[in-house]
Amino acid sequence: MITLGHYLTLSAVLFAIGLFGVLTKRNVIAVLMSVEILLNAAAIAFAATAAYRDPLFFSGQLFALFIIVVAAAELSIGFAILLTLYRHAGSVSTDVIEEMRG
Amino acid sequence: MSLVAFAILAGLILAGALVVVFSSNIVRAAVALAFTFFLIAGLYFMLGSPMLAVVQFAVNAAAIPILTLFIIMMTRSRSVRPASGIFVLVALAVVIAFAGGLWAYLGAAETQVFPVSPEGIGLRLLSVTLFPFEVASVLLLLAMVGAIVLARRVEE
Amino acid sequence: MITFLAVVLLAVGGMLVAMAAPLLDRRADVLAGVTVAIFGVTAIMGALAYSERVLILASLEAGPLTGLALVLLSVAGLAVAWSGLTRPQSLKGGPGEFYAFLLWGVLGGVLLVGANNLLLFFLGLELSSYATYVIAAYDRDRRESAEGATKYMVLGALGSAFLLYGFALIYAATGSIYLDAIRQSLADGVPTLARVGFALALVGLGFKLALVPFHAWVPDAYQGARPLGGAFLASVPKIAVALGLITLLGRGFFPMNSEAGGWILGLAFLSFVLGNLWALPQENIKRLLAYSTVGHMGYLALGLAVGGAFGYASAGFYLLAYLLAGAGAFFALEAAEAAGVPSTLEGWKGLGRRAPLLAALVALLFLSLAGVPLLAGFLAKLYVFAAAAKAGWYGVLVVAVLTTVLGYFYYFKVLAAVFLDAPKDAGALNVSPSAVALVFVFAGLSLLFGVWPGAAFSVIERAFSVFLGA
Amino acid sequence: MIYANLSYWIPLLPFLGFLMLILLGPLFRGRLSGWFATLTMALVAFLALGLLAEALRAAPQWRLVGGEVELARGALSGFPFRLEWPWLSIQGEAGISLTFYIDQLAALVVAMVAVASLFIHLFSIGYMDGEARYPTFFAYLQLFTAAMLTFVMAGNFFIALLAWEVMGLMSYLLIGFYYKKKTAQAAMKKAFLTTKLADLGFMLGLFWLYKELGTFDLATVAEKAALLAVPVASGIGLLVFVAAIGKSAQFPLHVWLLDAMEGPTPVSAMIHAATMVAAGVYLTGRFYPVLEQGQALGYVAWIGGITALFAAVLAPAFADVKKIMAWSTVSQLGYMFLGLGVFGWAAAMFHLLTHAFFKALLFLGSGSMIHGSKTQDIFEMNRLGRYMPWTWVTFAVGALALIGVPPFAGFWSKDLILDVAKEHAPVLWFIGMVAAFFTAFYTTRMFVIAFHHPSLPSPWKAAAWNKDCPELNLKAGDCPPDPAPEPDHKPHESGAEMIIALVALAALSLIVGFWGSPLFGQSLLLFLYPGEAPEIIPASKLFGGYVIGTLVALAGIAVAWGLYARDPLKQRAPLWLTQALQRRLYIDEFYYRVVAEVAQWPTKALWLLDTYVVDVVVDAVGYVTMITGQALRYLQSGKLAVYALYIALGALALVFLGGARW
Repeated sequence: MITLGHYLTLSAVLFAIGLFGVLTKRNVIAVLMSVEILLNAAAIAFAATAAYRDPLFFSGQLFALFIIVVAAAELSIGFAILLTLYRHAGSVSTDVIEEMRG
Repeated sequence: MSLVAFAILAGLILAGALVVVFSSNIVRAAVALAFTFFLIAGLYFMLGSPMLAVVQFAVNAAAIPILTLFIIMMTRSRSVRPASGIFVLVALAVVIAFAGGLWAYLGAAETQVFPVSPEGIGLRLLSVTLFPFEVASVLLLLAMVGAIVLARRVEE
Repeated sequence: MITFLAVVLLAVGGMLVAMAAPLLDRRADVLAGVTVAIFGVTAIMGALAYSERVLILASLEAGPLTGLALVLLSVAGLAVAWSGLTRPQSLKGGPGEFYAFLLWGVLGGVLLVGANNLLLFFLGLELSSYATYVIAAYDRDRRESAEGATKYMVLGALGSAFLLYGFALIYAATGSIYLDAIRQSLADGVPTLARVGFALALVGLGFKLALVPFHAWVPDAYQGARPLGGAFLASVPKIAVALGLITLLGRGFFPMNSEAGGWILGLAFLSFVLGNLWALPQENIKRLLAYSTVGHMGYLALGLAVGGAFGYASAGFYLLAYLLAGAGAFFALEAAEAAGVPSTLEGWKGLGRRAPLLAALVALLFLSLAGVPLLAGFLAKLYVFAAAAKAGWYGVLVVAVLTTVLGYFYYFKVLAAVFLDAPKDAGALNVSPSAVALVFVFAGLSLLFGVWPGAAFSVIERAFSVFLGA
Repeated sequence: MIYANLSYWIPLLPFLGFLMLILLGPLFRGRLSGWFATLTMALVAFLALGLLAEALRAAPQWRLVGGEVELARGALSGFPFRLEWPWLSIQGEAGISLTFYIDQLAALVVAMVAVASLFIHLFSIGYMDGEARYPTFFAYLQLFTAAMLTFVMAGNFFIALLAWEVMGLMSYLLIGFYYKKKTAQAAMKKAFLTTKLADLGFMLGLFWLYKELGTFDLATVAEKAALLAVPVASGIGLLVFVAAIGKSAQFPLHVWLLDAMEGPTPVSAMIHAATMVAAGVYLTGRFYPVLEQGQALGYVAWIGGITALFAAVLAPAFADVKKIMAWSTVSQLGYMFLGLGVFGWAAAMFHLLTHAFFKALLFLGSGSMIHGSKTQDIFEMNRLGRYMPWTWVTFAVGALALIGVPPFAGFWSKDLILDVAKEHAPVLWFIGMVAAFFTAFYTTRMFVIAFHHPSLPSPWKAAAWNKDCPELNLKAGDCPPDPAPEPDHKPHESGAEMIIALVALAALSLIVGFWGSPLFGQSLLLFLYPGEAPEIIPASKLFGGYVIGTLVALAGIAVAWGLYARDPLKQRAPLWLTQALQRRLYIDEFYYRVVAEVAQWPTKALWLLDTYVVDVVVDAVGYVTMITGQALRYLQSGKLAVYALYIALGALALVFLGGARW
């Protein structure tokens, strides 16, 4: 049988993969895509917990719903900021955001 | 049986995510992301929440990858230069340690899934969760206005 | 009920401002005025809501802590809106919409402090963060702004993801997202999963609070934003998240307060040591203030780590003192930049001769930040250190006191440039009187609370004892 | 209790006045700022007198029965008045609260300060007219008054110390009001260094006191003083007394007061005669229980006696009216310490009160003389009695009060001090009597020369030009004496505000002495009587002292009159003596030398240590810190991925720490 542990493990591994993407990607769009994976990993954990442990209130399912909404909003703001960056730098590679340092 | 289904689904999800993370072609990564999210919708079906699955499909598996593709086109991003080797190794080490740490703390043995109908979710959404629901609407409005303000061209 | 009205006022006010903005393209000052008025009203409502004890729509806890947040956040928002009045058309792209983000950002902060469940907490935090991302990117004519905002937004999304995953693990461990239920569940023993969950949530919160090692975005975002936006960045998210962390610690995670305190202490220690060291060699004043913020948040977190009514109250007073002096310093930068002085040590040379009043106020604010007696910053440090001493952390205390000396060094470096160096351009500066008035109020309040902390401190302390008693 | 409950407005009003004037100064045109400040002070004086009236009613009533003091009625409830606000609170520790404590003495001195300050403000309206920084002057005056009132009302010594420092700061700023003059700069520096050095004693004494008794509270300290060990109490008492010596310009720290006359005359009247310098006496009075416990009162008495004589002897060698008055102030303050030291606590405070009025009067009178005659040199003043009748009358009242001629105020209080001294220390009584003779002498000399002689060539002025002035450590040319007025200058009477102020103070100088005199049953002394040790001498024993005192005063007047009425310019004392007196017995120069020399010893001694050890260590610490700061900058590389890695590493650490129980 599938247990809650299966789902949680899946979400943990997914989170780790997403985190790896955030750390290694050299394009800000790709980094944001990896962040989306992170958010989905959290959503899976919420939904699974709700399904197994919270039959009365299933708050986790609602939480997962809200995560989807929030992820969309986050991405739209992120992309808008990227556009302003692109106007200045002509690129959205992480190389172009290394001017301020120290 | 369902364990086999889960294993296949999970394997595909992880494979999709790995493609997103490792592909040096950003368009391919975006498509893989859509694929991954689509499969996650399947996961929600298995968890007995068709409502969540549908929303996941509509927003995460369809809208977001399309948005991503748009922005990829607008910024003329094609390929992603891979990170330098040493950094990849460091990141890998961190991630493995992190995943190992998390995994050690996970593990729960419940087997019974309690399905939730869309009506159930809807009722709950508009009763106990009404306040966060309204807040989410403000959040979306903010994102919309923010995106417009930042992205629109200024006539000089 | 008053709290609810204030929340509605902020949300609806933001919508109206956003809708009116395209129509009033050339009259952004009208919208700024409206925003100032709304914040004035909500600040008063916050004071009135101080004695309220209700649960609004099963989600928002209206109590003294929410009232306190409403007052502090509204004052911060009001000041930023007022500062925007001095150059209404200089906010390129959307001079009017800017105020909608102020209102929504403050709204998010209030919600996260008042949340009785993780969902509303998360949404409030995101609302506040998104407003901050937009404000950080608002100066879109400057490349620095885009660069700083990009880093801030991407790393912020990462921080949020950690927070969210932490919440998910807490939910998995306790089976509820409601803080009261979580506390009851944890009272029987804290499962490892919940402990890890809280640790991950702390990553996200530490990010917003700019604690080391989650601080790296701070200098870039502050340098990129306009000083006006810097003032917002330095005040609203800090107040909201610090008080929100107290909500979590005091309400939901009370049974694991001592170990959580240990983690926060570690972050605090790193922050005030490294933040102050980083600030030492800075030449750009915005960057210098950014690193010093990291240090200040370290001292603040020291109070949070101690916990209890006195620890929280000391952190609360620190917030107040930092709001006044830190945001005040950014308003001074804004006033100077509006008059054409770049925010660098080089540009500020001889400011004392070019704009004596502004320079004198800057001196007050920086001295308060450095922690000179008779200014609020000194007492704030004193209270936090007293809390640490009560907790028996003498080793940490010694290091904390030593690092304040570093603060003296770099703040005085700026003041020395302002007062002792000869200006390159000797002409008197034409500083906007309303901008100076704002700085004056912040400096004056720093002095007032430095000389007369009793009333403010007891109001704050009572808020926390009532909150903890509940 | 109305006034007691409102008493916090007494220091607050002038403070608000200060804020108004300093912030909105440019908006106050012409004399408006002066009138504004004076009105504030009128309000304060009204409140202060109301407070005094309430204190008189509520204080315990004593009466004299057959030479013994006995209690007629105890204090009404709520007396001494006490107002308290929490200030610095630290949980678990006793915080410092802002306390106002108004007992008999505080009520009296508050009223004295407020009334004297009111008239000095009024006088300044005319005197300072046309000055460049007119509003600033009044702003400073207001802040000084606020600080002085806070000091007097302070219920704990910590607040008193803060107010004491603010007073010192205002004194410093006002001495240097004409900051462009080299002499003013040097004088402000001298005053600052001398009093600051002395203030260290106050601070050290206070911290020691806090360590011993765990409180700064004035009433508690008075109660618990008896618990202190004798050496400890004398240590604390003497440390604080050092600060009092500095503030009240007593020998050997008297050097700054004479040069403080560089400030505007109303400032000299207010700060350097009537109020601030008396703060040292007041403070010593407040520390009386500690000093008594420490058996250290003898030092107080001797310092006072020596100063009283020393200053009175030096005064006749000066020609500058303000400097003569300054010596007189030093001398009179010496009397007060003498009184304190011989258990004449109430008598000393009585003299504090009377002196404030007649010395303010004399200073304002000399201000009026200077204003009318355009010179400070008494020899250059041209028969002022003819041209300035009001000034003449009022100055005469002040002079008689200072000399101690019955029935003027100074007579009753000074003779009382000397009577107490006779009981306890006959030698000091004798010294005091000699000083009284000289007091009469220099006062009469000044009066006769300034008011009754035509303008004369000033005997020492020509010699002073282009000479260096060692008492300020200045080089030749930096401190020329004020230029003489034009030969045909006609003195004129001063304006109405100034005259009103003079007349009011003259009236007070006449009246206020009666309050403590046997004619009115010594009611002031009985009001102040603290109930224990300090004595009240019954009227029957006082008569002999009165006769001797009056005779000595009259003798002084007669001798001075005889010498100076006809031929004031004749050099009578040997020239070397005159010169020595004018150089202030070389004490100031000695200090400058000593300071210059002593300052080099540690420098020389520490030079090696400094160069080879301290410098290296300090440099190394600074260097390492800076290097660390610089090195840390590399961590902040600007790379997004690196920043994200920090977050991930932080998360990793927290996850493992979170998982591991600790």
